[in-house]
Order: sequence, then C-alpha cells, then structure tokens
Amino acid sequence: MPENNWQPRIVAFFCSWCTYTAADLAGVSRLKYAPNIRIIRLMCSGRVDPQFVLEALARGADGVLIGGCHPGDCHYAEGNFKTLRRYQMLRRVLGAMGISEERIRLEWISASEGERVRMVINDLVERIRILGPLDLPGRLAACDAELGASAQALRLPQYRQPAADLREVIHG
Amino acid sequence: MKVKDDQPLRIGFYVCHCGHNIAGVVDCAAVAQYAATLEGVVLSRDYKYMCSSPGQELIREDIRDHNLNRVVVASCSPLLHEHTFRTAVAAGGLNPFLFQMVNIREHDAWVHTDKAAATDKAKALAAAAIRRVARHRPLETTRAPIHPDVLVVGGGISGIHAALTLANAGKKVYLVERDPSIGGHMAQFDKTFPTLDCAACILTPKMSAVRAHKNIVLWTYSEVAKVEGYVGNYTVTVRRKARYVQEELCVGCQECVEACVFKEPKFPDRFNVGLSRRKPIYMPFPQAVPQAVVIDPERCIELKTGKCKKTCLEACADRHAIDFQQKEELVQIHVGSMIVATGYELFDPRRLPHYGYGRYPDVLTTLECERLISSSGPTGGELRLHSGQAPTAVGFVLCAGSRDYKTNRWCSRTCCMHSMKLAQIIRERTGAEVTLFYIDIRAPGKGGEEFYDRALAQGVKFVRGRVAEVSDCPLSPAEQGKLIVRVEDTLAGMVRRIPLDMVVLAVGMEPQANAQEVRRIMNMSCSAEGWFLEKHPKMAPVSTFTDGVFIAGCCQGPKDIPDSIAQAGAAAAEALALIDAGGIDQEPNTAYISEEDCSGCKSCVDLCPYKAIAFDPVKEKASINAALCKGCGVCVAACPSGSIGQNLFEDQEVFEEIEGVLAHA
Amino acid sequence: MKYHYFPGCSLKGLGRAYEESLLPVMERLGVELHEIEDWNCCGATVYMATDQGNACVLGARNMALAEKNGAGDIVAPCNACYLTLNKAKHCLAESSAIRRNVERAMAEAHLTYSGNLAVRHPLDVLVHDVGLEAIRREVVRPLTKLKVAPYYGCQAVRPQCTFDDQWNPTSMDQVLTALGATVVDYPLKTRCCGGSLTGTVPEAGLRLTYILLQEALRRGAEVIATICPLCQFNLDGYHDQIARRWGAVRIPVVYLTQLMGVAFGMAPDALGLKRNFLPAEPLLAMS
Amino acid sequence: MKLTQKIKYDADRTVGFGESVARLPGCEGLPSCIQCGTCSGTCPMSIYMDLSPRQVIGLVRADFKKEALSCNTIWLCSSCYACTVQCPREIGITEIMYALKQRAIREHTFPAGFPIAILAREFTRMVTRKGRITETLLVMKLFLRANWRAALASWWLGLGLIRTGRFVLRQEQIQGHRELATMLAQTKETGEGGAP
Amino acid sequence: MAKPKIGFYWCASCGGCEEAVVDLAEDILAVTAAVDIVFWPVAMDYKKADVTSLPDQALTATFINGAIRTSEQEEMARLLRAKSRYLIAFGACAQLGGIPALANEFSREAILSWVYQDAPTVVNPERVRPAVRTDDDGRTLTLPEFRNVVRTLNQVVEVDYYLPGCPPTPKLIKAAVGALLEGKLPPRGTVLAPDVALCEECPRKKTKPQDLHFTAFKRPHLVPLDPELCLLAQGLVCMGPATRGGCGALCPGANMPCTGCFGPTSRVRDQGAKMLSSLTSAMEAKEVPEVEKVLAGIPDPVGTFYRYGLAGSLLRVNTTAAAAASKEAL
Repeated sequence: MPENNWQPRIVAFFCSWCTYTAADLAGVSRLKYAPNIRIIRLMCSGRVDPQFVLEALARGADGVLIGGCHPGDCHYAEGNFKTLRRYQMLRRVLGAMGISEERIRLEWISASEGERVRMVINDLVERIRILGPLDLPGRLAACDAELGASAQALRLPQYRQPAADLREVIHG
Repeated sequence: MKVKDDQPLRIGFYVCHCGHNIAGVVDCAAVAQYAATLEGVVLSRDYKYMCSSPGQELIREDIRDHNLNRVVVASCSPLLHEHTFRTAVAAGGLNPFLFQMVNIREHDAWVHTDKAAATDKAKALAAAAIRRVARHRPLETTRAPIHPDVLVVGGGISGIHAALTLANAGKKVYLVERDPSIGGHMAQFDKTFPTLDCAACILTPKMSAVRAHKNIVLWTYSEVAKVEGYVGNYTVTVRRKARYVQEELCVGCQECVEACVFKEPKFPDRFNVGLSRRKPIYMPFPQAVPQAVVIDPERCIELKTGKCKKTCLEACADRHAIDFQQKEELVQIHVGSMIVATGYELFDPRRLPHYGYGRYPDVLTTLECERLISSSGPTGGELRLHSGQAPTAVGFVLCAGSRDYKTNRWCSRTCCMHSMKLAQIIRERTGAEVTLFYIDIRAPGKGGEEFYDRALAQGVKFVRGRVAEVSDCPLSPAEQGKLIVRVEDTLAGMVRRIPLDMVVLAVGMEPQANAQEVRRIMNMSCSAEGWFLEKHPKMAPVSTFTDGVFIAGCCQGPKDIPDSIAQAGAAAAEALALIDAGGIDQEPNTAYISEEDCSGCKSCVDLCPYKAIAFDPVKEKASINAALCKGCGVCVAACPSGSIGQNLFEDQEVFEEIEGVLAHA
Repeated sequence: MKYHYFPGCSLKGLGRAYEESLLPVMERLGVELHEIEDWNCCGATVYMATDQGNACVLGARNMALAEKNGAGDIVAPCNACYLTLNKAKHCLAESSAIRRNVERAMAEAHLTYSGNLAVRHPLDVLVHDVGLEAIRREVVRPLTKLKVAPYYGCQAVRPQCTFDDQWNPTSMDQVLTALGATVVDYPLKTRCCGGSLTGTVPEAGLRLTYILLQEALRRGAEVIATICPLCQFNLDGYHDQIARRWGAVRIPVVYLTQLMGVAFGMAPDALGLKRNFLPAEPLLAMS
Repeated sequence: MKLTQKIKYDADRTVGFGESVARLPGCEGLPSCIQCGTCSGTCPMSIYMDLSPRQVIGLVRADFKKEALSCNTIWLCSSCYACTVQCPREIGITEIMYALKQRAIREHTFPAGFPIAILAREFTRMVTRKGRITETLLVMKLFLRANWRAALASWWLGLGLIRTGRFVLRQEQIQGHRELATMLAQTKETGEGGAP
Repeated sequence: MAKPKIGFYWCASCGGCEEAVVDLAEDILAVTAAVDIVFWPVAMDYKKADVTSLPDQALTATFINGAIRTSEQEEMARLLRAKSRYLIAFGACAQLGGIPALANEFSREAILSWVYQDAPTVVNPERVRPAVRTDDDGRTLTLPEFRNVVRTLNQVVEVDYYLPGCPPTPKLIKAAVGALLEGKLPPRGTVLAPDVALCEECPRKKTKPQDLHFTAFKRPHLVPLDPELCLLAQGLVCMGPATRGGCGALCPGANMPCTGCFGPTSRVRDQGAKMLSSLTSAMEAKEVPEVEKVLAGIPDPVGTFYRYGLAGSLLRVNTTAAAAASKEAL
C-alpha cells in the first residue's frame, strides 16, 4: 500500500430520521467536509448489525461511523440504546483483535445538527489519518502470501444459498 | 422468503446534473461512463434535471424501450425525490421498489470542493446502489386507515384557526391548551399592525366560535402527556390539570372572586405581565374562553392549608362550581393526525444587563408597553411612568436580544412593526416624542412599508444604531432624572446620548422553554435554535418529519398574525387531505420472519417497541405483524440466526452497498 | 493552595500598595504565592497592540519560568498582566505561526513552554479556590455600614474571562459582602478608567476617571474598591486636576485586598494604606 | 469657502487589505459586521475619535487602507474590550484595532509626535532592554519626548509620588535581560511577529 | 461394482473427530462394508505414497478434520483435494478453524516464544526452536513449516461439504455418509446439518422467557446452574440461538451452555457478531458506565463469541498478528 497517496475510506451508517437528515442539512447549508466518507442509509441506528461494521472493515474500510438520534430521541423509542450497547461490545472485540477502537465511532446527531456532521466527519477522518490505513484485505492477502503458489486463497467465507432442508435426512 | 429471479439484470443508471448543483463539482459524464462498465448495467445516462418531467419521461421510455428491470438514479437526497422517481419507475411499468437512489448532491457535490474526490465518491456511491438494486425484489405498499379526528396542541391564534378550519370541515377536533384560557399572545395585544384594528375585536369572535363549535372539544389547563402510535392511528394521553372549578358549572359571574378572603388582589397577574394583581381565584382575563374562573393552588389558603373560611364557596352557592377535591386527570384519545401550534416565548431582557431592565423601572418590554396602552390593561390605556407621570420622551430599542450571536441570532420579524405600532399609538395618544433605535427597519409584507411611512409622517424619530447602553448616570443637567440612551447615530456618524423618560425594549421571540419536551413527546425535530423543524423549508413548510404531525404558527419560527393564520390554515388543509384520502401508503420496509428458519429462541420478541412480534406457543416460532411493524430493523440486526429479513433493507442489500462503496478505491 | 506569583512591574512601582496588602491577606487565607524568579514585564496591552509576536515571547518566557518550578496556576494581580498573559497563552494555542516563532525564541534561552499553567486573577482565586466562607471566617472587624463601589476595571473580566460575567461581574461584590460592607449598585463597574491615556491624552483620559468618581459619589459610595494598579492610580492620582476641570469629586480609592486586610484586623500601615494620594485611613479607621 | 472633493474612486482602495486583516487571529469576524454601531456607542473614547470604530471597520472591509491607518481611532483605543464584549457579531474589534496599529507602525503612517505612539515606542524599548518597566522613568521619558510643558504641569504628581514613597529613579532590570533581548531579536529577524 | 473409495485425514485438531468416527460403534461395520477405506493414517498404517499413486479423483470422498496450520497440512489438503471427488470438511476445526484458530489472536512469533521460551514450565536455555531444516552431521532433518495463521480448510482448498461439530455427532456422520452413498447430496457448499438454530431442539426452550433482559453475565463455573431453566435466562452466554442445530443440544442437556461449535446458519456471515448483537440488544443498561459494567461479565469476548469461528470470521485474525505475518511473508 503506497502510504503517500493513501486516503482514508470510511463507511457510515446513518439513521434516516436524525443523522442522515442532518447530513442532508449539512449539504443544504453547503458546509464542507472531507470526501472520505460513504454514507449508507438505514431506518434506525438499531438496524446496524455488527456484521455490517465488520464487513466494512473486512472489505477495506479504515473506519466506520454510526450515526443515530440522541438518547431519548429515537424515532423507534429505544433503537439507539441497542446500538450503543452493541457498539460498546464491538469496541471490545475490535480492541482484542488488534484494531484501534478509535476506528469505529458512534455519534448522536439530530436532524438539525448539520454542523456537527461536518465536525464529526472531519474529526474522524483526521484521527484515522493519524492511525494510518487499516487495509484488512491487504494485510490478509500479505498474510496469505505464505500459501502455496497455486493456492486460491479464499479470503472471506463463501456465502451459499440456503441449503435444502437436511433435517429429514439427518433426523429422519 | 426465497426469491426466484430468472431474468438477467437490465439496470438503467441515471446521473443528474441538477443544473450546476451537482455538475459543478461532480463529473457526471465520467460517473455515467463508469457505471456503464458495472455488472448488470445496460444503459447509463447523465441528464440535466432528472426530476423534471422530461427527466421522468426519460426513465419511463427507457424502461419500455430497453426493457429495463432495475433503475438507479444518482441525484439528490432520497428524502426529497425518492417518491418522484419511484412513481416514474412505476409509470414505466416496473415495480417501484426495483429502484435505488444515490445521494450525490447533499452528500457529495454540496459538501465537497475537490472535484476529483467528489467524482470518485459519486462513482463509489453509484457502484453501491447498482450492486444493491440487483438484490431488490418487487414489493407492495400497504395502506393504513386514517382516524378522522385531529388533535390541535396550543390555543393561540394559530391553534384556534386550525381547529376552526377543521371543525368547519366537519372533523372532530380536540383543542388542548396549557393555560386556563385560549387566546395566546394575541389576546394580550391592543391593536394589530399594519391595519391597527383592535386585536380583541378580531380574536374574541373566533374564541367564542371555538367555545360554541359542536365539533370542537376544548380542553384548557391541559397538556399532552404522551403520544403513541403512528400516522392515522395515534393514541394521545392528555393531562387535565385540576382547575378546582367545574368548568361546565361555572357561569363566569366572578362573585367568588369578589368574595375571596383576600380582599385585595395580591399576586402578579400573568395576563398583564405582572403589571397588575389578581387573587388566588381569578378569571384569566375578561374575554377568557372558557368563561370559567380558576384557582391557583400555590396561593389559595384552602388548598395550601385547608383552613380557609371558603367564602368563595358561599358566593358560588347552589351552583357548586368550586370543587376543592378536583384532581388532575389523564384522558386518552384517538386521533389520526395532530397540529402543533405551541407558540413562542419572549426573550428575557435581563440577559442584557446593559439595557437596565429590572434595574430601572421605566425600562419595559414591548409586551409590557402593550398592556400599558391597552384599554383593558392595568392603567386603562394610559401610558404612565413608574412615578405615575406621563412620559414626554419614549425610546424603542429594537433587536433587543435579536440578531446577536451571544443571545438569539435570528431576526424575530415582528419587532420592527410591533415597535412602530406602539410608537404610532403613543404619538397619537400622548403626543410624547418617540424615538426608534434600529439596525435595519424590516417592514416587508403587505402594508409594511406604508406602515413605516405612516410612522415617519407621524413624527416618530428614527435613529439608525444599535443602542449600546441604557443608564441613569447623568453627565449634564438635562440628563438628571432621565434614562440616557447611548448610541451611535450611524447615519449622522456620531455618538449620541439621548435622555428619555421611558425605554421600551423590542424583545424578540424564542422557542418555548419546554419546546424540547414537546418535541420529544410529538416525535418531531428541532432546529439548532429550538424551533420545530419543518419537513422542507419551502416545499413542506407545515409538515414535520413525522407523518401526520403538522406545525403552525410561531413554534416553527417567528412570524406575525397573518402568517400564523395562513400557516394554521395550511396545516389544517394538510390534515384534511390526509383524512379525506382515507388512508396512507406505508413504506414497505417491514421486517418479516421466515418460519422455517426461526428457531423460536424468542430473542427478538421483546425488542420490538411496537409489540409487532408475536410468539406462537404451539408452533414455537415468532412472527411479525406487518401492520404493526414500523420498519426500524432492530430485530433484524439482533436475530442471532439471521432469520429475520427486512423489506427494502435486507442484509444482502446492505452488504452489497458496503462492498460497493468500498469496491471503487 | 500554592500558586506561582507574577507581580508585574506596577506592583513593584506605583502599585506597590497592592502587593503590600495582597501578600499578607493571601497568607492569612492559606494561599502560598511563590514569585516567579526573574520574571519580565508582560508587555501590557501596549506591546500586544504594537508587536503581537514579541508580546507572546514576553508572556511565554514568564510562563516557562513558572513551569520550571512545577505545577500550579499563575496568579497575576494586575488586570493588564492578567489579560496579556492569558492572551499570549491563547495566541500560542491558536496560531501555529506564533507558536513556531515563540519556540525559536525559547530555544535561545533553553526554555520550554508547554502551555499547561492557567493564568488567574486573585479575585478568581479568592472566590473560587479560597471561598467566601473562608474569607468570612477571617473577618474580625466587619466593614459594617461602609458603602463601597466595586470597580472591576475592564481587563479583569474581558474578553475571554471565564470566572465571572463579562457584562455584569459580581465576584468582588460577593467578597465585599463577606467583609460586611454595603455594596453600592455601580453600573460603571467595568467601564474603562482611561488606562494609559490618562497620561498620554489627559483631556480624554481624565474625563473617564471623572465620570467614574462622580457616579460612585452620586450613588452614595464612600470608597471605591479596585483590583488593578492602573485603575487605582488613575482614580486616586488626579483628584486635583479633575477638581480644576470639572469640580471636586473626592472619594478614596483602595485595593480590595486593603479592605480585606482592614477587615482581617491588620494594621493600615502594613497594608500600604499610607500610599494613597487621597487618604483612606481615617475613613477605614472609623468604620 | 474652500471646496474639497469627498468622492472616493476605486483606485483609492488597496484591494485585498480588508481580507488580509480578516485573516489575522482574532480578526476573523470582520466580514460579518452589520454596521450597527454598538462598538462606537459602547466605546468610552469614541467621543474623541475622528472616525468611529464602526466606520473604521467599514473602511477596512472596503479596502480603504490609507483612511483606516491614518485615523486617530486606532491610537485612542484603550484596550478595554468593551466593544468586543458587546458586539452582536462577536467581532474582535480590539484585535482589529491592534492589527491596524501594528500595520501603521510598520508603514510609518502614525502621526508624528503623537504621545500614544511615543509611549508605545518608549515602552517597548524599555522592556526590550531591561526586561521590566519602571513607571516613573517611563512617564518622564514620555513627557520629555512628547510634551515637556506637560511634564512641568505635572510637577505635583511627582511630588505626590515622592510623598507616598512611590517615586522610583532606579531602573528595574532583570538578570536575564540580555537573553531576553536575544529572544526578542529572534522574531525580528524571522519577520514572523504575527503582524499583518 | 467396486465400492466407493473413502479417505480420512487429520490436520490441526485434537483427534476427537477421529474418535467420533469410531463412535459410530457397530454402524461402522456397515460403513466399512459399503466403502473401501483407502487412507486413514490414524487408524492404520498408510503412507503419503498410497495417495500420490492414485489417479486424480480416484477417491469418492475424503473427510478432513482439523484446521490448516502447517505447510504439511496444506500440502496434504491439496493432494487429497486433487484425488477426491468430494472433499468434506469434517468438524469445527476444518469448517471454521475451531479451537486451534484462537491462536489467530496472537502472532506466530508470540506463540513460538511462549511455547519454547517464556512459558514457566519450559527449560530451554539455548533457546532452541524447531526449524524447517536442521543439518546435523551430514544428515538433514526437515520439519513442516509452522505458518503464520490458522486457516479453515476452505481457505486453502475448495470444499464440497461441511460436517459441523466438535466433533460431528454420529447421527450427522451417518446421515452424511448415507446421503453420499445414496447419491442424495444437496447442492455443493452445503453444511450437512439443519439450517435452524440450536434452540429449536433444545430441551430448555420452553423455559426461556419472552422478555429476557440481561442485567449481568455470569460464567458457568462461578454459579450453581438450574438443570431445567434456559441458560440464557440464568445469565449465561449460551451460543445456542446463533448456532446451527443438529447436535440434539448435547451441552445444554449436560447442563453446560452451547459454545457454538456448529457454526452459524447459512444466513449469517459472522456468528460472533450476531450473538454479540443479540445479547447486547437485550441488555437493560442505557448509560455507558452501566453498559461497561455489565459487559465486563464477558471478560474474553473473542474467546466467547468466536470460540470455534475465528479463522472463518470476518476479521479472521488479530490485525497486529496479521501485520507481523505480512512482514514475515515479505
């Protein structure tokens, strides 16, 4: 990975009601922020499956940002509290896996806080710039370089269509 | 839910220039070229305005001519135009949900300046949407019925007008007001600009109409405590505070007030902004609706100690309207939509110590001045100083607390006109010299400029300059005993000291102190300043982000009476449109459980805030009631065996998006 | 409570009565003030206004010298020193150009500036660290009935003051009340005394001083309390000149710390009270 | 009656001047001025100023450098920060005045013999050489350089200071005065004094 | 008709999978009657040459258990892949990485220095370490290379079917072999176990409340366990809801929580993430300090949620270990 022209890549999961709307407001207000973020819209931060975060990191994201409504403001009552708890646990898992906890971030941003969107994104991009590239695909590929030349290293598990129901075969 | 989709993908991709809005920063042609190389894309175009009729027509024609089975549009925020394009896709004969939108305006062109980086970002977002849309399946929208009753929160002029409009259209309206009477701020005004007609003359008939209307249930001295449900089907809990007077039995004769053991009115009267006094039992103001007295539990001896002679009870005699046993009540109602018109609060000028409010008794607010010149006010309409004398020189300090980064940044829009109104009335009634200190006179709107002309013609003096200080420190004999305003007369280019008898601070409007609480209860958003946020500042000015909740009047931002009424009418019309449509299409983003996959672990059941997940004890499986599901996806993310799917937000769809945004380096 | 003490030039010159009263009063309250060794002039607003870069060097040197002696806040009793040191700190934190520049200068003297020390006014320390209760406890001669106009001057509470309200400060009012004095409502409490203009452009500067004195008298004050050596000098030093121009407005002007000393039962001599042009001792002796 | 043209031509502007001031630390608020005049109304010295602070802000913003640098306003500023505290746009007006002072000194446009400028010069000189100010000596120098008559008129002040034991004739000097001078010279050489 | 040829092989594993085959008990006779076992080094004396000499795809099926850690294991996996029509990952280690893959939390160097130097029971003053090649007195000794990370079988070669479990249960093995012999195999890539989570077949299922809220997490050796009540309801981390069924809930039946050896269902990419999500969603705490306090009840989240699945998980390996590995590789 040529470090000199490396640009952080950050995947963001924003809830449709607050943070996504705030990002729209940042746009309408023509606030300027770093272009390293890719926002994915979900209805609620509570929809953020920890798998999404891991998947993003595994596919090459250097950081992940989750944005939801402020505590008490969730449009679905308490979705954001569920997110908070998952996030706290996920941070511990990432830490144990040698990934700086700073690479993932949870922020409460209400629909009116366009300025906060700008501030948070710029700040996160800066922090990740300091941390440097995570480049999980690259690291794993380098790791797999030890495999035999003909090896077709399958870096991620293959995802298969659901199998035919074997219960009969097995229990029957 | 297993999907069979044998057809090969035929994706049409469109990137919108939005005039210069997008094309000025993003190289749209390059994005279109890039998209054309992606799997499944058979057609890729860039176009000036995708949301225009020709733009939508283009999609329709391409679906037919090129046999497209998926459409992606990269343009503005889906919150703005997703519906537009889905409709266009449907008009082309395709299921509207075989569509995905890419936000390259609000999230890209408008927030970045580096063209190469912005174009790269647009490509990545486009790739994500193209991969995602490949997974989309046809979906059907469902229609939820709309309960025809409406709740209006706030009984100021906006709430009154909205309630009457709806009631006149035959809808049942609950009007809930926090104070013991409806009327709001307008009831406190003497005259209204720019026509100078008497506020009471135009407001009182409307207040009476509310009282008399058979379709309006009026609950004063009440607050909304809780809102549950969703558009078309809200359950609202209203807290009806104890008035200690049975409204329906009280005839408003006020004999009890006469008879109260307090011989003299002793407590500050809110209606007169503390300029006059009232008793513990009182009528809020003469024209109050309902015409029923109220007892202040903080002041009433009986309610505080239980040891009063209760002369009021005797006075009420066999009408038995007074009820010391009355308790606060919680009432539940069902409505389909709500109009929030909770109004504003005035800026407290104590926050500007250099203006001397609270230190010098003859420094007043505009509302205090209003009450002093009102014929129903504490002085019967005579403008008097603290000393009892009539002022000979009065000054108005405009923008008191407004347009100031330290207090309120915004312009309250009405203070210029309000001050000019008071200035004219004072000129007319007292002949006093009136000086208006202003930064900019804002008299827009119909009749505004003419009103300014009239003030000038009446000899009101205008000094352009923001007052730096109001003090009582004299530097010359002429200043002895006066309030001295220090200001730069910016047009004359000199600093002046001007001695006055009375200084009126034109305080602006602020969001209500409990606006955040109301916002939470009603599930709305607030702007950074604390005003309730409209769905779109131009296109949806009375809608909120919560379907079925509308806003009117000053709770949305400062405005004058005509604008408040216009907005109240608009909000009522929106509610009517909703009711008369009979139902509302719901976004098909509900979650579902595949019965054969579910292990019955029950992890999801209690996570649902809407109790949409039920557990069947016989089958030992969970299932989701689509009618109750609001589509948050919390259960989907939490299902440990991945057995819950969510329409429009399937795991696979999100995974594709993640891979897509990262596929383009 | 230990602090680095930055007296500033005035407390060694015209304003020595301030130091003479500050040190024993603070000692009585258990506040240790350690004078920064070989401190230099803060540059005052004069230097800051004409050469910001070097003004920051002046400030940084003092703060670096304090840092050498370990942790603790810096106490700067002169309003101008307080403002200037804080401003230098602020500039160093905000501007990388100034920081680079100062670092180069610091390297010349083998000093390091980390910016960790806070610069505080004694008034702040009195109200927030010592506390009114502790002050009240030391009072043996309450200043009962003495009507005092609290005069903060401008630079103690501006422009980025965090210890009190910029428009309407009240901390000195609180200390005076704790001493038993009657505090006069004095709207000019933060109005400029004229600063160095009293010396350079007397017709302009003296007018400001006159207004301050006159208004204090009009409001029934018997004495004005100050917390800045320049304010004290301007308000006390020109009574004759003012009398010649606008008529006599004679009212003694003392340091807050002098009033505290009197209330704590200290001898007027030990508090530098003899250094006033317009004597305040008789008044204080009466109270 | 002598007529003079008051019109300003665009050629009289120093294009970019306003922006260069607005770039300085503390002066960023300059463009947001709404010309309300609060600064002038608040300023205790504005009654003596040939241009009000508001007018100076307006001139700077409109790039009228000569006019802005030659007014007495910037020299009469007593650094009391009242304008800054009161400004509804939170503009660092005092900082802008400083910036203009520094610029005027650099471009030698300040009024000759003006006591404020002389005090500034003597003050900085004394600090640079000795590390501390001896107020009585400074004032004497000022009076000698600016207006010796004023010095004579102030004899009573000197007497008073002697009486109250505050008249100091011995110049204060810090031990590290040479070191300090080198430190201050350092910035002179690099020309990075932070001045506009 | 010639009987189908079958092979068994083990890689990085404990040997339990081999035991599982033996555990077929008398049924093993039926198996051996139906097939020719041509390669099973654990049971009988087979040499590598016995395989290399076979033509490609000569074996109908080979069952490999164990993860891939050494060069030899990789080589054998490739060899057997080439010789077999069906390659079946047998057991959790081959399918998911298994217990050996927990080593992916540490770098190769960290493991070697612990095992050969730092562990308190080691006496190795000369700091001798196994080397791939050792020359001694003209003789050369070679050892397999110890690789940087532990891999699942399908990270090295293509795998046709997976028999999950630590180890796979006799029932599952029988069913798989039966399906193989009858030619009733499901699509390639299938995990030969039900695609429904374990709770479905758990005897404690009925005792789980619908409104379970976690206020603390407990560890099985620290609390007395109720033999009937759902283990999650007792505050234990039971991986059952996130784990494929098919074992008949052996562990919950033996009063121990499920540790997840059957791996996730086909709908899940990362078993640990899913379990984590489910557990934390149902916690009661709403403030960070409180949340942290409850989460502290799971002191080793990787070992808990990825006990068998680390090598096959989305993160696969500790990134610092991966970085160390990539440096070694370069």
